[in-house]
Amino acid sequence: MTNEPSLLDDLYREIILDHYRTPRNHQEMEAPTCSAEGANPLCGDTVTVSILLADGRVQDIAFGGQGCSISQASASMMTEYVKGRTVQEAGDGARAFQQMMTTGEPQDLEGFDDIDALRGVAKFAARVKCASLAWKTLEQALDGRAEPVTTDERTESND
Amino acid sequence: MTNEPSLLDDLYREIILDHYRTPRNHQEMEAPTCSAEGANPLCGDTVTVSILLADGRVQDIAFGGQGCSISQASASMMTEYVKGRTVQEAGDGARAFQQMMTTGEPQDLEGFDDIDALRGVAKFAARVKCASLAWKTLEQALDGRAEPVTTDERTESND
Amino acid sequence: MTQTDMDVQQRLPFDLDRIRRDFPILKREIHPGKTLVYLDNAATSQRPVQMIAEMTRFYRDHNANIHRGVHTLSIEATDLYEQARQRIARFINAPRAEEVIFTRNTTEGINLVAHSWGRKFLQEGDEVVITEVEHHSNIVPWQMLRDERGVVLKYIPMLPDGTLDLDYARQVIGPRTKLLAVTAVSNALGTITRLDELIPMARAQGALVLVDGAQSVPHMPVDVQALGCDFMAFTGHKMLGPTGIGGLWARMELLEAMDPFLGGGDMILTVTMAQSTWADVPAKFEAGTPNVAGAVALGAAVDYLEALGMDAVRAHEVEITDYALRRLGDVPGVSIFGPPQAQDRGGVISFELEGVHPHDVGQVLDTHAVAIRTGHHCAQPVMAALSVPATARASFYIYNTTEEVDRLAVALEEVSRFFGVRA
Amino acid sequence: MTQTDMDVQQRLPFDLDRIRRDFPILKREIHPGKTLVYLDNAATSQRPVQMIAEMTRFYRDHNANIHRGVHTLSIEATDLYEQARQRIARFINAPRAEEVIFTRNTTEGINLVAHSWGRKFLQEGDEVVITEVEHHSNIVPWQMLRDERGVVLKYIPMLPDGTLDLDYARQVIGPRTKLLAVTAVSNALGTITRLDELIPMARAQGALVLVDGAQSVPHMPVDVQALGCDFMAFTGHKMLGPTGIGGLWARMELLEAMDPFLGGGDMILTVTMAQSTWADVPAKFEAGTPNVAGAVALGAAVDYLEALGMDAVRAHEVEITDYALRRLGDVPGVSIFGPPQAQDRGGVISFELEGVHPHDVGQVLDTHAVAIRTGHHCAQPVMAALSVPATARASFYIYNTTEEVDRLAVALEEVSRFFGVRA
Ligand SMILES: Cc1ncc(COP(=O)(O)O)c(C=O)c1O
Ligand SMILES: Cc1ncc(COP(=O)(O)O)c(C=O)c1O
Repeated sequence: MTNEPSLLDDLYREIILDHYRTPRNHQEMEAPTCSAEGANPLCGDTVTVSILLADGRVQDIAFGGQGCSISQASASMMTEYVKGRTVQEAGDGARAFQQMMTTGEPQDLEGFDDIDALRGVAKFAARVKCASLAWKTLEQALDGRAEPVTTDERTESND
Repeated sequence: MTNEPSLLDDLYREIILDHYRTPRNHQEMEAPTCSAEGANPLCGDTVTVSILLADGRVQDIAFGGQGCSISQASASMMTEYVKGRTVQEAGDGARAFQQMMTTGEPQDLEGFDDIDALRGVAKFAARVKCASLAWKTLEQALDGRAEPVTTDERTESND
Repeated sequence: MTQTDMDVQQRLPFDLDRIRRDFPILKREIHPGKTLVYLDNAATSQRPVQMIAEMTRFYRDHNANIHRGVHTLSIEATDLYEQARQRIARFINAPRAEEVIFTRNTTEGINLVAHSWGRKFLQEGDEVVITEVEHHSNIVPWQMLRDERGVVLKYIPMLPDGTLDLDYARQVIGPRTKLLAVTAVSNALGTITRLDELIPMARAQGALVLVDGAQSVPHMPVDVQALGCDFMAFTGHKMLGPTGIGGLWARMELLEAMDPFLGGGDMILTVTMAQSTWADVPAKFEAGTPNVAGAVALGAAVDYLEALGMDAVRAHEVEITDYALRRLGDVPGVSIFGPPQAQDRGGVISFELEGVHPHDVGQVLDTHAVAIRTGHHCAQPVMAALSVPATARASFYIYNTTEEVDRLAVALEEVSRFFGVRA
Repeated sequence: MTQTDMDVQQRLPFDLDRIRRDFPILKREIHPGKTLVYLDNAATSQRPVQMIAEMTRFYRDHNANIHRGVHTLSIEATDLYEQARQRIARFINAPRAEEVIFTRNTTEGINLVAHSWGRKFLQEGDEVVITEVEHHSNIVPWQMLRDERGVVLKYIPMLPDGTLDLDYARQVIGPRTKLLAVTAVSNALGTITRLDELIPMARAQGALVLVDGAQSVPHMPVDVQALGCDFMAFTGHKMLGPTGIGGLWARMELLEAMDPFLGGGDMILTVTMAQSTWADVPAKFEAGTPNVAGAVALGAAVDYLEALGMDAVRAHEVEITDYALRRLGDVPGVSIFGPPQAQDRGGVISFELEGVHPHDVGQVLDTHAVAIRTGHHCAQPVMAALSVPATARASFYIYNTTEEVDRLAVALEEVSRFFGVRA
């Protein structure tokens, strides 16, 4: 419940700060197959996800937006994970990520090693929705739905 | 503020209980010159006052209604006081009574000796409006106004 | 203690001495040598030290505003607030914690429904059915809605024994009925209403049901799912909790469909100068800084009641009410209103004493340190139906003893003597 | 203590050590060896033991429901509740105690005006003017009224320095303006609005004025008569009081003319199944059992503030804000929003730290036990006007010291280091 100083390293693992400072796939995409915008108005976090699909695979992915280190690092890591995978695998990843945020348990999924660094966020109720935003926006983009995603669900977070 | 048992005798002076058990002028009047109805819906007290005026004097007065001992005794004593007096004197009595309820001070008024027994009511915020109802209704009857009186003023009572 | 008293005491389902120690006010000498006998529980209960301690602990250790805070105190305060919501939801067996909206009291909960559901979903000519035994809180909001929206307001009358006229109910609840709003227990008479009959009648007509749980949630096991109602309002101060906090439970689909109630901080998702959008339930209905400490302390009150067990709480009240019905029935000049059997009542006894106005009864009892309520009990229509200006009302809770009932009875005899009603 | 610090400490108008002893939470070690630095006072203040004690005393010694009770506890509770109303009325120099309505919080007070005054007296096309620096509580209720009633909602924009555009105000406040609703102090930026200019503008057009006093009543002398406003809403939890209690002051003629707000017990004079009539002000607006203990405890909070003296409270905040503006201004990467001079602000400083999102600033400060708020502060339009997603905000109160400001400043330097923003 409380933020012990020692926990801080759990939250801000070096690899997270690295993704925050040097985000991967943080660019615009000319002609995406599908895309979605996510926002967390209470925090001011925004994420856009653009995807180029071909043969049921994510050929390319890009993200934009602004927000805290957790939301931006999570988006960056998400793009690395998703790139080259099938739509099915991307969806599995999004579900596994949610699972990790809810339970704090490691997820046994190929390619999730770096992402495991975000597991410490589960201990920070106020930050879970920062980390989740990119993944929810990913799901929305893949669903081809157009409405903006929000992560304002009180049940999941106290932020 | 509190109801000390010793205060009880201040409230229920023998003369008050006597007026309650044997109310004076508690009857109907055939053809009053003026009359008024008073109610205190929060307590369920009601008082009607009927007056026969001639030559600027209260020739006859009657009251009806139901309520607690304080409201009924006060009505009974009020009729005894008012009977035979001028309209001016009746109004002076009503004002003196209000004054007595607000300050708890004796009132130097001819014919107020018995009524002084109600002075103890001033210590019982919750009962002041019971005692005042008859007098307010009297004033209303004399004003010749038709609207019913109420004593629901939070400022004057906490009942 | 009299012999009868001891017999009953032994059958009482829990340790009264231990419970009474948790309520220091019960030791107060209201007048020299005269210890408080608190029999005004239908108005508000007393508070156990555990609840007060929880509130103090919140203010001394965890105090912060909730939601959106990233600092430790704010996270703790938010957790405590949401945990209280969960405990209260479990207490009434709500399917989801988010279905419990924190309100100030029962009254605000009912007004919230009238405002956010009624003004959105009721058309001119739609019918709302209430009953003649309702507290003003479950009458006035519907009259206001009627006057504003042309809704038709009907009611189920009361029979002379204080129960509702169920035959009449079957006629008045019809295809145009959109809502039945009914109390679980009458605060003025103690009558337990027949929700088992009334709720199915309303549902058969496709109407929703709001239950005023102000007098049931504190006193007996309440299960909103078993009842089959749609809304349930209740109040913390009658169930060992602090003042200024209560709850409204409603089914999630309804809460989602309803308009917001008050506008402001915490109930929004986005605000621009042009337009706003709403947060999810329950936040949508909790504008502004809520009574955080009050909610947390209500959680502690619920824990206290759960530790006793609501079946035991109810059993205690039936025992003591049964005792009181017999004991007061023996006092010369006392007549008791409402159902004759303790089983058919909450722990409430409304009565009159021949020849003495209720106000005077209450006043003289107070000199014996016996606290009862006198007046219309915010149920003027009940008074009108009984043709009395007011009643005297004694009402019980977990800490009351048969000894206290005896003190009430003895004091009533003295009241009669004082007013010279009996030789 | 640094030298600067000691200089300032000596000029502070009251005995901080003594005051801090009244707030035990300030001794809490949030993390081992790290004592709380509470700088989230604009969200809610901490509570002195005196307030908590008053509330405990109420529950342990005088607890009862108010009004209509003839027994000792009820009379005592009623007296304490009404005395609190008088103390609060005196605190804001209200002409009459009955003009103070007890509400849950500022938000409810503003909604009450929108509902009971707005829906009765505003016609389609009438104009309500607000400002771009309002808290959501003073925006959303008016948007809801606009959407329901076709009232026109206009606003006075904010200039880049966080003050209001008074030239624009002179244009937007016109003959169709029926109400100006404006905050006394912006909670997001600290700006003290120019009520001395704005209120006369509105009055000259015959408009009424509602002042959101949530951030002024706790922090500076407030006199509703001197201001010349018509409504003033404020909240107890920001002024040492408990959660769940606040006040709305309004002029008596307005309160008398307004419709009731919530319907139920205590706000009626008579109820029949057919029709009800309303009680006098303030009861008309206080339906149901109020937060009695909360009101009484708010009275104690007001006593505490009055004993310090509101001039001294304000002087302390100016000192500490002045110190903080300079101290934070020296921290590399910090930029401060809002007016540059402490005199033009409440004790609120909103800022950003270059290269670090406010959420991360708040999170890392928390590991230093420094509690600040991050986010939009329920003022999304202010964020939009500043083109920032959120800000970090430190806000002060009577117990804060310059030493605590130093701890904030040092911690901010560590935040920059942690995120590698500066070498
Ligand atoms: C300026 C202002 N107005 C209104 C409010 C709302 O106060 P409450 O949440 O107590 O209703 C606040 C508190 O955040 C505020 O700062
Ligand atoms: C049956 C019933 N309904 C509603 C209420 C109103 O409760 P509150 O005053 O807490 O809103 C009461 C309390 O007197 C009650 O007994």
